[in-house]
Amino acid sequence: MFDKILIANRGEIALRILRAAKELGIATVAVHSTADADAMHVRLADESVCIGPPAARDSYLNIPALIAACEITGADAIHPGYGFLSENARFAEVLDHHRIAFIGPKAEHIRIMGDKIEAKRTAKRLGIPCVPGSEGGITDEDEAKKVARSIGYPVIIKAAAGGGGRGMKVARTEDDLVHALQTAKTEAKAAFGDDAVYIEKYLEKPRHIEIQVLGDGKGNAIHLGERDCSLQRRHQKVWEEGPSPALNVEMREKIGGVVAKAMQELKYAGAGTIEFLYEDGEFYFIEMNTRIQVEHPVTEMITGIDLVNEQIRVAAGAPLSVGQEDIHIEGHAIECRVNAEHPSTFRPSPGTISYFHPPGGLGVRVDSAAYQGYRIPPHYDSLVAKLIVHGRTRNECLMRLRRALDEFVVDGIETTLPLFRTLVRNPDIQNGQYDIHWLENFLKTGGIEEA
Amino acid sequence: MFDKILIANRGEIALRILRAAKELGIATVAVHSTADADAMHVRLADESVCIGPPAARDSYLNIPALIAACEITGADAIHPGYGFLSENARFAEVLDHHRIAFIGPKAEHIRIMGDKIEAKRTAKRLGIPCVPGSEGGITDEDEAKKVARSIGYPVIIKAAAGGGGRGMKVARTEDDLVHALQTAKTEAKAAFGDDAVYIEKYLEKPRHIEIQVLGDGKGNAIHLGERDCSLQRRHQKVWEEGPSPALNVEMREKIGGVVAKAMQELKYAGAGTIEFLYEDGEFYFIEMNTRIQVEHPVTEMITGIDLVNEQIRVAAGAPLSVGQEDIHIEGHAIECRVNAEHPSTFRPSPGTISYFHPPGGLGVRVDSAAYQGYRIPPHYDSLVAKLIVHGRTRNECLMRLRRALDEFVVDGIETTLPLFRTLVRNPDIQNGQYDIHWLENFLKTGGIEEA
Amino acid sequence: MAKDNPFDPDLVRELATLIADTDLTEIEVEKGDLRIRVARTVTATMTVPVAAPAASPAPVIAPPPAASEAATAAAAKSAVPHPGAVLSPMVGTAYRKPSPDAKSFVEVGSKVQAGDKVLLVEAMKTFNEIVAPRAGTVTAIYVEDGTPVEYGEPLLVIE
Amino acid sequence: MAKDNPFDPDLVRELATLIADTDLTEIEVEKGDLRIRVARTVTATMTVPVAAPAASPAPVIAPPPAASEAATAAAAKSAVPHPGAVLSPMVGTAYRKPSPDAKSFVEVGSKVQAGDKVLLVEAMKTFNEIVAPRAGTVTAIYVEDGTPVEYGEPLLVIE
Repeated sequence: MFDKILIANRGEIALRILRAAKELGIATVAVHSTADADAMHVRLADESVCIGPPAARDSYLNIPALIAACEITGADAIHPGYGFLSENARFAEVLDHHRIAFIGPKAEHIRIMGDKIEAKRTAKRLGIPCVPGSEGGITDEDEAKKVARSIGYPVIIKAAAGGGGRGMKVARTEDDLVHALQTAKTEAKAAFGDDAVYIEKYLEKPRHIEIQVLGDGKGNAIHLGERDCSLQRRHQKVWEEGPSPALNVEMREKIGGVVAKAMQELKYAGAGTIEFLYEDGEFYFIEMNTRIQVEHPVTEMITGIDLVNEQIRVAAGAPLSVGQEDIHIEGHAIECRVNAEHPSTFRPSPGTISYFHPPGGLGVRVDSAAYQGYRIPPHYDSLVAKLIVHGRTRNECLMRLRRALDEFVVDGIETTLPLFRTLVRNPDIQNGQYDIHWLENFLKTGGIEEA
Repeated sequence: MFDKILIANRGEIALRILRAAKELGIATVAVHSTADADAMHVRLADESVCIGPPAARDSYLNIPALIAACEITGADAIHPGYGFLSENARFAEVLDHHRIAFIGPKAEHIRIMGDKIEAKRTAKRLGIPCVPGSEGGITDEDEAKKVARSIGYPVIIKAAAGGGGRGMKVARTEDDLVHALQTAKTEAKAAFGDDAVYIEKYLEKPRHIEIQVLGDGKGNAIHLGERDCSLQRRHQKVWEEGPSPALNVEMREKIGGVVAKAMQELKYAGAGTIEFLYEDGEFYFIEMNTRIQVEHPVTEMITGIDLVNEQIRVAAGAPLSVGQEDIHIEGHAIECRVNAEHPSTFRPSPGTISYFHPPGGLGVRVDSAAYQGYRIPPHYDSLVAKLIVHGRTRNECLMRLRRALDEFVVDGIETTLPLFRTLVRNPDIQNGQYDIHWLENFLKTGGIEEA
Repeated sequence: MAKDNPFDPDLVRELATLIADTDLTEIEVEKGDLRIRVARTVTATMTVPVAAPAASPAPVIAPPPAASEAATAAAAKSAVPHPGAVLSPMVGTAYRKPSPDAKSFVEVGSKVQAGDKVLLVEAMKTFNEIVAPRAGTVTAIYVEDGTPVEYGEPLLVIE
Repeated sequence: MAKDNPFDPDLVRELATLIADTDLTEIEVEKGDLRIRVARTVTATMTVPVAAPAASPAPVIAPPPAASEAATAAAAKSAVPHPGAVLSPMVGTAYRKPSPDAKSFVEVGSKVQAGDKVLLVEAMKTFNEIVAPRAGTVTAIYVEDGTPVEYGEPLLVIE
């Protein structure tokens, strides 16, 4: 096992990693920019090193400074958290070169999954379902009909040479297709000088569902069920829950099995997430995140597995502490990302927290680096706290979330707590009936102001 | 289900009940003395009623005031918490008379278990193991030998007429017995004018182990495993954990089965605890508590069952939400009672909490009515917070407890946090090797000052 | 004042004076598309000396947790009562007259002697007499007939 | 004033003057799509005046969480450095001499010219020269040969 881990991150995830390391009896080094000298993880770490000025490129993204911090403290491993250098293949390689363990997957896998085309090609090769479509450009009507029939309507027709929405047409029936194909071809020809088009499955109201995986890097890999992260605003996840209200046990086991097998074949190491769009019982690969995710506590609450602990174990060469047969989904968990933002305009609200009182009691977990008197620096993201609530059923979880939100006090700054107090009382949310467009529509139609 | 519950208590248990009620969608009434006007549960309740001055007898023990508070608020049930009126059979009867539901067992069972002799007689009748001893007074040496042989050495000889330690002798062998019997008889004769003595099994280093039960009042009852509360100071529990480091699955199932069967026969309603001394593989009944206990979260953490929720359900006439087959002990939990007391002299330290920062993260639960700026009134008990930590193994739980204790900040008053930081690092505690005398000895020999 | 100035500094000064004269900590004024908000941090009534370590977060004033509206109610209740107030000795329902058809014991302006009945508080079907603790004039009555009252709640004022 | 400037610096200055003249800690002005907010933090040094409203829990001063001893270290580090201090531009190991057998670049009392080498900071096997930013006398040296240094840590003082 490692003797000393350097935490190359800040905020709640730095504290999360510090907790996991302490619980393993491993010494910790906190690194921080000058703006984060008073951060919670800095206060709690065994050692701390200031590595640069507030700008992330000069501190949390500064590879030489991180290596130097390892050198002067004798840290033998780095946990990158999420964001910053967590999916930087070169960083993993540089660490390897300096004989410092990178707590994350192999550089090769970071690189593959960081490249959209390569990631999709690899996913396909590993048997992970992708959005079905034509293999190449199509100009012939009969071929278009054949492809559309094979993938099922509705389909979307996109200029093969294009991008940015030009020449994109949706066809819901074969009749539509004939017309749409003509229009798309004409537009494509006009815009790009090439009338070849692609045909792809069109998803109208997909959910965002992602599968958590753990691998030991030697061919053993398991899945830990899914998280439903459909409630998003500008592609930022706001509310995550598991299990998904849209899946049943069979569907979970099927997609989980496919993903676990793929990760076994890849010999993936550590924690990772395969993100899908989900519609009408089918999964469509979006991308793979080769790091711990913000919403990982949802999975921890329903499986009892400490994901950061497993990451550290695997990076140190130990096997996973559990096998697939040990993973049982128990109850339901929801995470709310409480941001320092105005709850309806989402204007960032950095400043000093004049009062901080997190909720407690049964089934309530708060992951936060905030404390009373903490000044949120304006240089980084606006995440103040993650409130994660567990219940035996989704309904119990929602009721518990409601009371926990009502207990939570964060004064001195604006936060998105009022948004969550509204969401938890919304019938669509209560019924689990939402897709990736739901929250944007809700906000657009003044749902939060009305409440 | 009830429409409105009046919480006839204060402090963390009042908040605990409020949370359970909120999660069931039931309105809450907080009652409070003038000293508790700023209490957390008063702030969070739907309604609050001041019922009297600080002295408990005029407020929290004032039955007419509680009934009047129900009358003016329309509450249809009262939860008594622990202490105060929770084990007052007359209170349960008065409520019944006023058609207000008492969230607790039948008055009859409270009365039986509140009387030491009647409780032991009932326990015996129900097949619960008690301390073996002679049925009545003994004066004859041969009979004494026979009894001692049947219950096994060591035995304790007590004056039948006496009390307070006078005439008590321990015999470890048959030779001892002859001598001890003579001495005890002589002393008993001199002290009480009667030389008859009792002989009972003598427990030298027992543990305090208690079994949590739930009954529906109609003959269905289950057990939820044990809690080990051996770490006590002046008969006050300090640290409670479950499962007990001293029991294995077979022992748990055996004693649990005995107790559950007894509660079925009794038609016990709601939550209760059967307390035992435990030594050398045997259990000896001490008493039954017919209420929710301070340390109930330990059981909640390892079973996933919300005990207060079940109490409310049963009192409303609903069945238990779970059967014995649904109870699985998962992992390990430890509760530390953080008191407003000096950590080695235990001098109470009421006052204002100038900074309060509870720990968070995976597996950490804090049950506390404290908040920054809260003034702990000097009139009641000194419990500030219960820190409950769960881990997959006892070792993981201990490591997590250690890091949680290191994160916990309570300033402005003295607390017993430093005592727990010492205990969690103590080898005997880590090995689970302690009995009911361990903590007193540890404190007497300066264990806390040394650390 | 410059015409294109979007606000009037004198108005801000006036708001500042207002905020200082009153107990307020914040004033927000909105008219048409103009909105002005001024705030100030609560300052001294009593001084608490504290050592402020150089590197620690700036000391801040701790407001009470206020997630529930009940907080405000609780605060209002525990405000210091009028020195001549007669407080309820118990929880219950206050009555101003001995029976529904009867006249009220007292009205504002009534002169009372020490020991005169002024109200009843009913709890558990028992009517408890509230008597004047001293002679004087009833200058305020806080309860309607049939109002629920808490322990220590001001019922009326005798001066 | 430049027309396309999205705000008027003079206006901010005026607001700053206002805030300084009054008791306010915050002023917010909104007109049309323009919104300006100015605020100032009330600084406390040794004694902090605090209001104690009767009904709410007494406001208290927030000390930092101090469960870890690391807090003290962090506090010491972030103390305001000497105005003549030369700060480390990087994390690494400081060296006072070019090689183990060599003489130190400077000692306390040494006179230096701007651009003179005063220390080396090594990181990732690279030795980075620290040069005097100005002419003067070295009045303090905070690091021993081979000391680990953080970003922004004072290395020596030139006055």
